[in-house]
Amino acid sequence: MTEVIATNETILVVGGGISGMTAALEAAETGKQVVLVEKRPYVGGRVTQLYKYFPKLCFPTCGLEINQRRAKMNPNLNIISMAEVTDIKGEAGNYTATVKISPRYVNENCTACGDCAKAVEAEFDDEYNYGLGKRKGAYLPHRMAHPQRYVLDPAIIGTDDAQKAKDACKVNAIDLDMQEEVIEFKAGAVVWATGWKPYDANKIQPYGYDRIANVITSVEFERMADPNGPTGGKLTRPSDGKEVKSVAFIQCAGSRDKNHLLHCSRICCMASLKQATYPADEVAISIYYIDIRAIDRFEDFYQKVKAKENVKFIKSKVASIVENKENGNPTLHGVDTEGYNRYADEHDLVVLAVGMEPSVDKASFPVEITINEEGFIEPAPENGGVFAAGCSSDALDVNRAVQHATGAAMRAIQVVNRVAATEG
Amino acid sequence: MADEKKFAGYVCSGCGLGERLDAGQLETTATRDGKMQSCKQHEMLCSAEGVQMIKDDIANDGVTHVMIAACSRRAKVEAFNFTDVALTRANLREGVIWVRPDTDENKETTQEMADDYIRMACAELKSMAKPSASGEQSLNKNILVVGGGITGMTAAIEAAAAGYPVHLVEKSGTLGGAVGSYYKVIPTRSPYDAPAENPIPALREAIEADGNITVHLNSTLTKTDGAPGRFSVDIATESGTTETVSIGAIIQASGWKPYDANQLPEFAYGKSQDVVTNHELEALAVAASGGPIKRPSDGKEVKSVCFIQNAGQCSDKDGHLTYFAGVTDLVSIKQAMYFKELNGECDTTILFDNLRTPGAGGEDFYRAGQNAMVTFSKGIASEVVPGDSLTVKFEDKILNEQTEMACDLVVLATGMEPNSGPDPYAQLMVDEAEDEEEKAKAQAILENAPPSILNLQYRQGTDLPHLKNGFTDSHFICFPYETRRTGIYSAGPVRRPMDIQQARDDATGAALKAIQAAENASLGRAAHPRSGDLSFPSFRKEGCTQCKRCTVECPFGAINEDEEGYPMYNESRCRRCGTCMGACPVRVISFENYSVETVNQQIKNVEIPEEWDEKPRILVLACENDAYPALDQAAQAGVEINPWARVIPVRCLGSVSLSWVTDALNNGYDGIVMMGCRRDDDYQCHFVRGSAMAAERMSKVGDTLDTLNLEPERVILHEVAITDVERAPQLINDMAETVEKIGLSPFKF
Amino acid sequence: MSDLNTAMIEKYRSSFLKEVEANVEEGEWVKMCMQCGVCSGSCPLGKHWEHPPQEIFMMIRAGKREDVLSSDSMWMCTSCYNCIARCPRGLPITHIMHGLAVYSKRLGLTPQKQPTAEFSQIFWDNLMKKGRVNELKLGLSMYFKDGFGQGIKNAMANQKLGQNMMKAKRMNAMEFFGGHSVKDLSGFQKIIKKAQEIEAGNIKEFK
Amino acid sequence: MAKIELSFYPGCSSQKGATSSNYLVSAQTMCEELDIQLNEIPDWNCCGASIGYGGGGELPRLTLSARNIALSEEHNAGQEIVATCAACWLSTREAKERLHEDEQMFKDANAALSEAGLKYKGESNVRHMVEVLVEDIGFDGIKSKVKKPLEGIKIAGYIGCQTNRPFGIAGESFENPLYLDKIVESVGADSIPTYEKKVQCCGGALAFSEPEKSQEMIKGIIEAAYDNGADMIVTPCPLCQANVEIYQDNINETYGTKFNMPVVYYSTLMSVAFGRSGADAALNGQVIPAKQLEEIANK
Repeated sequence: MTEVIATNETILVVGGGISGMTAALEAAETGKQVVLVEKRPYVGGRVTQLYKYFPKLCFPTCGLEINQRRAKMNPNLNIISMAEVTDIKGEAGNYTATVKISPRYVNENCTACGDCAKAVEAEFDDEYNYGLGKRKGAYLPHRMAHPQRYVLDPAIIGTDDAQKAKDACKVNAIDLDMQEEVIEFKAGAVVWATGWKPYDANKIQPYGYDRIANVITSVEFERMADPNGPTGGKLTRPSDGKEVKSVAFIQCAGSRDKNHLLHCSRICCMASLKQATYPADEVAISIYYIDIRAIDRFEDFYQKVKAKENVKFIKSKVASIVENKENGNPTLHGVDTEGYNRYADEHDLVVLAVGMEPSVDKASFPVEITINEEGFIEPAPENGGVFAAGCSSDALDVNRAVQHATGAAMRAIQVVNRVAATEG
Repeated sequence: MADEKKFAGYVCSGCGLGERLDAGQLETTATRDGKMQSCKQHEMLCSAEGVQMIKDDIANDGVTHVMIAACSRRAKVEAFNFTDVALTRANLREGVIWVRPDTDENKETTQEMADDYIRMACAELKSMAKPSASGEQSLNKNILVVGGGITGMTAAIEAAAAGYPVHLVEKSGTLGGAVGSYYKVIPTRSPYDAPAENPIPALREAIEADGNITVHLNSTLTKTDGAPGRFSVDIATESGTTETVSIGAIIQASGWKPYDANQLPEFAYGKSQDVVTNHELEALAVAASGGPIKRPSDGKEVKSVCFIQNAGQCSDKDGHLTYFAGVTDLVSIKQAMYFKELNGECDTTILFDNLRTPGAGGEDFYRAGQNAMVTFSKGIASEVVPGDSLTVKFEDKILNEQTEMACDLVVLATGMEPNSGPDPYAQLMVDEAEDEEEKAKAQAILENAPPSILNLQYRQGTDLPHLKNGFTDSHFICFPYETRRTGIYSAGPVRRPMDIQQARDDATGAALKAIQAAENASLGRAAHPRSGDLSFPSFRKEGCTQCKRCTVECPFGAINEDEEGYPMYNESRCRRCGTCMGACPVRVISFENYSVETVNQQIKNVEIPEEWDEKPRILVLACENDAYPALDQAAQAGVEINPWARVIPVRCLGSVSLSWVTDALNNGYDGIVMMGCRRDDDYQCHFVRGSAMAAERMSKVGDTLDTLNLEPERVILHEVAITDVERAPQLINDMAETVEKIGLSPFKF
Repeated sequence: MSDLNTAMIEKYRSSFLKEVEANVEEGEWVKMCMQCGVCSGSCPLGKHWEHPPQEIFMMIRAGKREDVLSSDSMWMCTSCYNCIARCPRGLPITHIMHGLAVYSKRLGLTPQKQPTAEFSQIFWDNLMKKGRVNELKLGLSMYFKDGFGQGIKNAMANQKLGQNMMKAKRMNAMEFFGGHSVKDLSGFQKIIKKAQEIEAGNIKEFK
Repeated sequence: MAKIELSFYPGCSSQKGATSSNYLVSAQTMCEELDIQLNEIPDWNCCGASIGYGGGGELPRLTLSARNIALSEEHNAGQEIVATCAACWLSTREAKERLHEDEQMFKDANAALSEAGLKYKGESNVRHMVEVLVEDIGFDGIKSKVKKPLEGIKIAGYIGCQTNRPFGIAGESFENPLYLDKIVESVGADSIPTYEKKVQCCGGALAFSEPEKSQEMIKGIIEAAYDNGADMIVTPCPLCQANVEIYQDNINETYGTKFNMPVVYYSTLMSVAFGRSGADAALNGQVIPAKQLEEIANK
């Protein structure tokens, strides 16, 4: 049974992406008791799946390393992975949270040696790589995963593979009898940091993501560019493995669109500018946009990319994509609105700069909270001691999400400090 | 008992270590060579049972120093977190067996590697002490907020709400700053469909009612002395009185100033009174007091207005701002809606290139502006011709024509400039300029430096360092509050151009960092990125030559000088990077658990085989933030590393003492590889210049090599990123090849 | 003030936009266009538009009244609804185009002999006669819209087509004499006349 | 299966001697087999189609449909209105939505209708026949009635514009709707779900006013069907059917092609598959005969 020692002075952080991690660490490093509940088997969230950050083009794993070190060293922080908050009742200063913990089938004895993965045979789509590659039924989600513990896919439980994994483990870390647990504990304040998910590109029907192999999403392109990713960093076409010579980026793929996401997802312009730097200089890059939203000093980066000879910008929302059946090239149809030029442009690969959608569906928040039209949490006083952090509050870039999360931690601390003052 | 040191070694045989290595021999190495008083083996040291064994020894046998020979120091951290002892880890798993093939022919060299790592860990442990806070700290909960605009007011309210007393210092006679004089603000709550009420009056009331906040109006800081937890700040009023307050941590919210539109003659600013900036328009809207907005020249009610976006910004023209104010498109929508509200049938056109209204609120507000019949035109204005009716000449990018329109009033959406103090590194920028143009730019910044805001009594200048364009932002995407002056956090548009909502979020975050800094200073704990580290540099005064390198090179301005030029450390300003240690030519600076000696002892305790053994030794000094994790991941991925390599993690390449290199060469190492972070403008070093400094220092290694008559290729420094999982091992293996090519070092005794 | 200045004054003023809002079907949506161009790119007859929809919206906002209302672009609309389905701002573009076309026709600004404009009138007149469309007469009216000679030529060119249709019993020569009709024809015509009156009464004067 | 009763709006082109009279015949056959009773709206009028706007403007056009709905509500009270023609369905449904959204328009339309003593309430659902098939009968329901599977016939499902946009069939994509392919599969024929022209515009009414422009598009529709190996094209829209079928000679003349591609209604396919005669399936209404269907019907 997972034990959690928590009181009304404890801060519960829901979601262990960069916002939740930040809120949790900042509060813990201010001396507060923090319980962090993360749905995935590891913390770090979506930034762990990014190859580089804009505009510095530095590596997200660099900051992840520091944050994970902070987490490992801090006794105030208790991380519960593979867990979801199913209910929160009470009021600021006195909440009771219900948390469902899924079985990992691997206990803390695990040394991440990898013997179990070698032993099992079943393979599954690798969600860490957005399904671009395969992983084993016993797996470490990614190399830097924290906790550094393997996971058994529930689909292998009850199969020979499960037993093989267990037999292969020399440190008795595999426990096939592990069951789902439901626990309850107290908290004085809650930081809600459930983040975002990429908009489902299948819904953007004119772009044929579901029909054209060489139309991919920006999050997939990010994995492809990563040398530690499924293609070893090679930018190749899904249809034939050919190295790409021309790439088109389609902005607002799902964003600023009443048929999809009403809001501007803020990050996609910068993300595409960043991704435009991934291919070699010989690769022709076209960015189809409505407005390039490079905020504040990101303007420098926009100008830098704009100055690149191989990058061109077309002010146009692409109308449709049709596959050239002979060569698999997606052909983009539309009108360049700067002076009205009609185009039918073929590219080797098309990247849809998909928007950010709040992870939690409007209807299924397990806590009473004020949500706006777009599904983001409003900074409403009625939310009591529940504070949104990061992308659960708006489409934010990493920097702003972290900034926002630090503020959320502050709000939570105010609540538990008030509890401490009255109880103490 | 308390002073008695007791060294205990623990060798793990789990994870295949037992099969691949001779554990008995390792134990012997630990006790015989490593001089451990005891050494125990365990088949899985990280298990509850293994950990308990160590705990028991600490509790019952008075063990004070623990050497764990198992996996990497990055693994099983929680299990091996013994805070009451000095601790070292010999990395036998990721460092040895995972990077060496499991074959008979490699058995000997693999064992040698493991034995060496045990010797190194033991030697390190011998010269280490358990770090502990000096005990001189006490908790000072006072927070100083500099600047009484919306950011400062918010920071004050938030810190006070957490139970921390605040001194809020404002230069002018009222709180409210720039926003205080606005008619309305960009909406911050859904449905984002109309300009919102100005929040300043409510904030003023809240501050007035807050017993925890002391407001100092008409006041500036004339002196800020001390360090987090013990700042002593002189607050002087205009009238000449000075109050000294004791402060735990500081938030600088000194805000922004509007761009000087006199640099935009093409838009007739200064030539026509009816050309105003967005900032000036707020005053016109307020002056209208609910009636129609009137134009300045003749008081005529404005019937048509044109907004020119990006006036003097996002442009590399002389005198223009290269960056974007982030908020000015939203501001123009807001202001266009003023006209719709106050001036009835008023035509409003916004000429923009890229309309930057991001996020949920931004896009909603754009639609609201359109719905209110604000005309948006993708157009680039080239000229405003003054006259009774102003003529705006522009290129309509959609209709693809040069055109013009007439209007009563032109509003220039100009940018924001930060209200920061002088950059402490302005002189350095001049000195290090790579070309004349850059030098001239740097010189101009130095000469036009603004007056100080904080008046820090720091060896390295009076104010927060600038990142770019005068903004005092953090350099790090993941860590927006990573400051180069510990315990001092900037917030709001002095840090980065931002809107009101972001400024308020930022203020709240900065308030957290401030109370955190105050709390940690009281416990002697380091701030980010070595959060919680209790180790602290001290120096041997008798050895010090007052060369001042440490005080100059400290990236955080942590070290002052006394009158004689000796360094004066400030524990709570220090970030524990060891740059001072690397800087010190006479090796008098050390931390309890990280010093010239701890590394030197590791270097010396590697067994250097005789020349005829043909077993070279390569020393690898790897940054613990990036290169070392990259090597760990390489091990995980089964990438081979040459068996001659011996890797020592360092806090930062900036902490690398030149003596380690010379000593290693003198001891017969055949090659030295140093791995630090990226060091250009987009540097990755959390200690700012550590990697760059190392590169600079190591450029002098050539002389040493010359003197020793050694080939220059034997010492090499690389920039390595955490993602260099293949490359980092390759760099080591490359050195092995180099050594093979040029031959072994002659310095083997 | 010279004419030129007057013209300039009208530029980027919302007067034409207001006129469109008042008098054009779904005209109040025009201001919501964000110039993404997806409508222009989605139109099956796109290449035949001198000014595609998104540009027309910008022209309206720039005050280009004559250029818009005398354009034949709107008449290129096939009512395929691609633009509506894809418009990210939810503009009912098909209807706005129809509305602009009708408005231009009402003001007499539609280009002479615009075939779709003519056909739409022929169609309407045809259906008004009996309440139901008489396809034979509709076809003949279309052939003969440019005079008898051209009509014969058109009919000859499509002779085979007509024969085919007759053979398949999908065209009936007898339709020429009467044909299908609603029973309450006078009621029907009264209703539509009334609707036309109401609509005409709603048109606001703009100079 | 329970009997389905619907208020039926056949539309002008389905009348005797009109271009899609064969649609009506086959649709009636199909409905008989599926136990769907069609109650024709008495004295219905033309909907204005997609071209009437240019002569009629907004309110008169909407009023045309309001009259039909009012008649249906009066005489076929409580029944959903169903149309087989895309333009009829679209005009009627659109009118209903516009009159619902715009209160003034609602009043104005009723003011006009009162001239003939009619009253528009706008409470009836307006559906297309394919909605009834997909949602009420279901593909399995169709399959269960098949007596002569159309084996070995490869059919390109061409939906066109107005059956598909702006309303379309719930749950189907505007760009790649699959229900017609599923109907094709249900009657035992081979579908071409990747047929890329399935929602391409055929020119609609502009086939009359802008024949060259339209025929260029029609050419693409037929060409793609050939490229995909189709034996025939199936469509739910009368104007699509006519445009794609009857101009093939003209297109062959202009472009030197050799098109001879039968274009049939889904109702024709179903009637044949349900075992009905060629006449009941209105195969005699084809300008380009659907020989494979004839063979099956004659079996």
